[in-house]
Amino acid sequence: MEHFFSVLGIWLGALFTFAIFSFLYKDNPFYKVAEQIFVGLSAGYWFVYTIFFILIPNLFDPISQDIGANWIKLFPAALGIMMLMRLIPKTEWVSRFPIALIIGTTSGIFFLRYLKSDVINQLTATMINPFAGSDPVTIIGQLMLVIGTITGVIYFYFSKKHEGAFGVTAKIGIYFLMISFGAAFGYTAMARISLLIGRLQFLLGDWLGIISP
Amino acid sequence: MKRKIPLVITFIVGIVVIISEFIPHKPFGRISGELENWYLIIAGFAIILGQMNLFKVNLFKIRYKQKNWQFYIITLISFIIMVSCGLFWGTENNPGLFGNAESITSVVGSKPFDYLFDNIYQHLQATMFSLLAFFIASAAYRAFIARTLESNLLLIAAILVMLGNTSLGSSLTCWLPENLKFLHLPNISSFIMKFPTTAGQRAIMIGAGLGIIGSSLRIILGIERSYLGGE
Amino acid sequence: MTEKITRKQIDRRWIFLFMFIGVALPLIFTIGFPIETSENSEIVYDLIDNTPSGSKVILSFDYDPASMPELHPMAEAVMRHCFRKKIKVIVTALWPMGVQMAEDTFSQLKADFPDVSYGRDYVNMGFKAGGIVTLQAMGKNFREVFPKDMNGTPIDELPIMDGINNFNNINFILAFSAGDPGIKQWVQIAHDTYGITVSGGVTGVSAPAVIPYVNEQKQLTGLLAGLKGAAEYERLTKEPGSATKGMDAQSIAHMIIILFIAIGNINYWRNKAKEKRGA
Amino acid sequence: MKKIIFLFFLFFTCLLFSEDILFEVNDIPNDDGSALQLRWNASNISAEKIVIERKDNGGKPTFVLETDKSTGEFVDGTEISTGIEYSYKLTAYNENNEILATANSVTFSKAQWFNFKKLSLLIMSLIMIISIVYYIYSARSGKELYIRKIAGLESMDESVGRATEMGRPILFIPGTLDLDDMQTIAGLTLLGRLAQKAAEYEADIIVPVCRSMVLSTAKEVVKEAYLKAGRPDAYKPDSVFYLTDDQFGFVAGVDGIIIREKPAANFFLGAFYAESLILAETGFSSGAIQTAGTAMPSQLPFFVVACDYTLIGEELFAASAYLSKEPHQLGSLKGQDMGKAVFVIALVIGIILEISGIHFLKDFLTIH
Repeated sequence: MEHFFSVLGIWLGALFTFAIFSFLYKDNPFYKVAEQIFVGLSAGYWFVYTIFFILIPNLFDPISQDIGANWIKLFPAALGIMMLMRLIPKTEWVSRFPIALIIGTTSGIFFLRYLKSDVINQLTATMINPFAGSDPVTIIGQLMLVIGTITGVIYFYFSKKHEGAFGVTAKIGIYFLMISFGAAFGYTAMARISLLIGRLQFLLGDWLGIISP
Repeated sequence: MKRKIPLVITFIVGIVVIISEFIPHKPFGRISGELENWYLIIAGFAIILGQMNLFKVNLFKIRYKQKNWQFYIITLISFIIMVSCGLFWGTENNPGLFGNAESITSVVGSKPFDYLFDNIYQHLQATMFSLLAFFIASAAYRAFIARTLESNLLLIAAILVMLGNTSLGSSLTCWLPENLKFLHLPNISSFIMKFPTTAGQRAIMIGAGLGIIGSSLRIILGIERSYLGGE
Repeated sequence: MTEKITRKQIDRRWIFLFMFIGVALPLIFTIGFPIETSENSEIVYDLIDNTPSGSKVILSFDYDPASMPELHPMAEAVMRHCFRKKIKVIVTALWPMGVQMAEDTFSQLKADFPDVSYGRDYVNMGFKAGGIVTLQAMGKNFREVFPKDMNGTPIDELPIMDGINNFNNINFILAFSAGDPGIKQWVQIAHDTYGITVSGGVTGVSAPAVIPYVNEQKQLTGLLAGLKGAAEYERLTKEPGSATKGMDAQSIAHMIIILFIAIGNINYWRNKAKEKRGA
Repeated sequence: MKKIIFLFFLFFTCLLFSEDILFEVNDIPNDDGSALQLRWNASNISAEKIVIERKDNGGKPTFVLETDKSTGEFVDGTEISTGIEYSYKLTAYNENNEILATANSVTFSKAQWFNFKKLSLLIMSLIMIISIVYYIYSARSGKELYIRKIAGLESMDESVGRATEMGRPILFIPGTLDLDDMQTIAGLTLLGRLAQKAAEYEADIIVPVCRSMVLSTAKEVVKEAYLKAGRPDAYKPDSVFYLTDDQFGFVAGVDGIIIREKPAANFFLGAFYAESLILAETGFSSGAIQTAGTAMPSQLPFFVVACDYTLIGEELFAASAYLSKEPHQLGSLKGQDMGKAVFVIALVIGIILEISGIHFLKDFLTIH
């Protein structure tokens, strides 16, 4: 019986794989069914996931095991319930409190996190001696790195007209952005094709058995 | 009151989070970690709102027989099946309301929730993800046209990196002599990735970082308040 | 950025069809394009090849099915190499699905290595949540973090775990990583704090962010990047597998994309010339 | 004679040190007093095994660590708190498990009120805060501020106009992350402006979301926008709706909407991952004008390639200030630019210093 279900599982997998692929040709009932099942199943999945892997370990377990040490968790629980007061039109505005708290936290955390990791750390990573290097290729590369970073940042300058020397610098910045977009596109192509390879290996191997999986 | 208090909350919380970064002393050192944990819990409660909305919107479509209404029945059924499997028999390591589903597991091979996850959900996910392989090709065909200097740079960088990352590309230029090895396609590709690409990415990161910093401050100071529903 | 293009375009479904066939055929009929190995992959190969037999290593499976196409062939090739060299493999997982990934890899290899016995030459310690904190604890006391393997067998009953109290008796750690927690955390703790050799394999998308760790300080000893890294490894061990086949498909797919870019450009310039003449 | 004394001295120091092992335990500076730093060097006596134990306030000894490294460092962070005396004992063994030597160290742990390692971060934060607050105030006092054109935003009027003309809706997606990401908040801010415009021109707007909290916030934003446009009756509560929390499940649903509703204009403003290209390509095939904006460096290439207009990184955050044209919003942008100028200058100075072999600035700014 277990064998039957594992074979059924593979057939189900193949069926849904084709249903999604069929969207590439055009919208059709198979895709519509797969789409709606996908939406429904995944919404259900995340609901169950939230209960078992977020609310139980982070809230219910700590409170039920030792409320004395974890009384502080009652605050987020109360805020969570305030969130649910949206369901009643009259008390809708109460949900603004938890939202305000979350947005305040996000703003504070992001202010520091991005200043640290995306601004200061990137600045120090660019503070290099571009002429230190054994071969000319590396030196050219490091010069590009330094110039590209500076001109790129200048492109984002909003409160000055991009004209004259400033405009030229910003233009060079755009060129570097374009190269980086192109390269990142090409590089990601490889990873994305691997995904299709994985899918086809499932279809040709696990399902049809033409190739050894 | 309905609008002022939330603004005050945002201001105080934002300032406290920023200040506590610099104070290792208790309780400041742990504030932001604790607040992030709170977020998880609040969001955990809030997920019910989404689910209710999903239910309501779909029921509405079915009731008033809007276009394609039959398909929305499927949405609701699959949602109910997934939730009840999870709640009644639990997941791999968590028992549900009806216990651990030993008898079903012995027949099917895994719990119903996991069976649906492994055999339907995961395949749907992987296939949806793999559509990118097709779209990357169609987007490249449409957009990589040598029109201006900018689009040329985009195009050339993409092609060089793509060529450099395949065996075919490396066999195209493997005849190059040692002193011209930097023109070997895989080397060109890694040069582009290492220097100009890093420069471009860094510029975006620094710019976006500053944008986030500015927006955060605007929100903390209460200048940007549309998230509360406009002015 | 893309201005409205007036030229006539190929129906993109042709592109989709070409991609589908172009990827499927090389998977069925191997072409065998030559694969050139990169230095980073060679370092990983040498690391394992020069490890004396009987040594113990940790392979950490920090990925889930979404990254299977890239990381699975890599894991298989590396584990195969370890078994060939009679190196004992201890599996850990920082991602919950990693346990299953490791089991899957092991079951693929079972037929080729009938002598490898669970508990003596190979063990799967299962998943531990907590990321960096767990790694720190592992470095302090491995047995406390993993008192049992994934089947619930106590660690004292597993011969392979004799003498493993922390990272000290581990020759090296090799992480297959699709994100956080993953290879970065292993570098930060196992290498930077405990001085253990760390190596690994990552997905193509995350490779640019990880490669900087392969440096003079040897924070990472080599790196396998994406499907290409896996194929290179198969080439080095002279045991071509699914990654090698995948690389053929990869090459063809890239060629198809480049071909269509060329067609797009030719069309564009031809139309432009026509317009000029027309005007 | 001098030589003999010197040799004698040398001999004794060798003797002294060969018997000795170095073992010290110190409070870790700049922390909350919950960890201690242990350092030992027993290489002189060729120890094969080191065992360290700890007593809290003279209580029972507890095991801390066992290692075969004769020299090393370790951070003990297990149940350490301030005001307790910790006495550590290190025992070195030889290969036969015989005790070679022992050493003790006693210490207290302290908590600090300022983390000096983050001094540079504090300075940089202050530069940003002061310059932004300063320009907000100077803008309020009526100073005229210039702001360059953001190409990606030109599409907004065009899109709304087109939607009205064709009688088709506008699709807006505020990213696939939750309210704990600034990009989502920036996207929602822009949603407010767009919804108001749509309400004025009597175009429909549909907003599928994949997070419950974004659902609540987006509903408020759209409702308020209709109110501001003076058409609260035209607001349809179901125009903002939830699909699923799952990344690709959401994409599957949105793709279906794009193909069936055929929106005249698509806006993807917020945080996106791999779904960026799937959405943008499906949107293209349905013939919509597409505007995207994200700060995800890895997804920008796809939006740039497949959409008509793209807000790159910082432009997404500047957009709401740009559209509002309110003086204090524009002032904050100006302040942001001043901060940027300071950082670029710091970067140039840093590079010059590095070239001349001075590493002071880089070391100062490096945050661990």
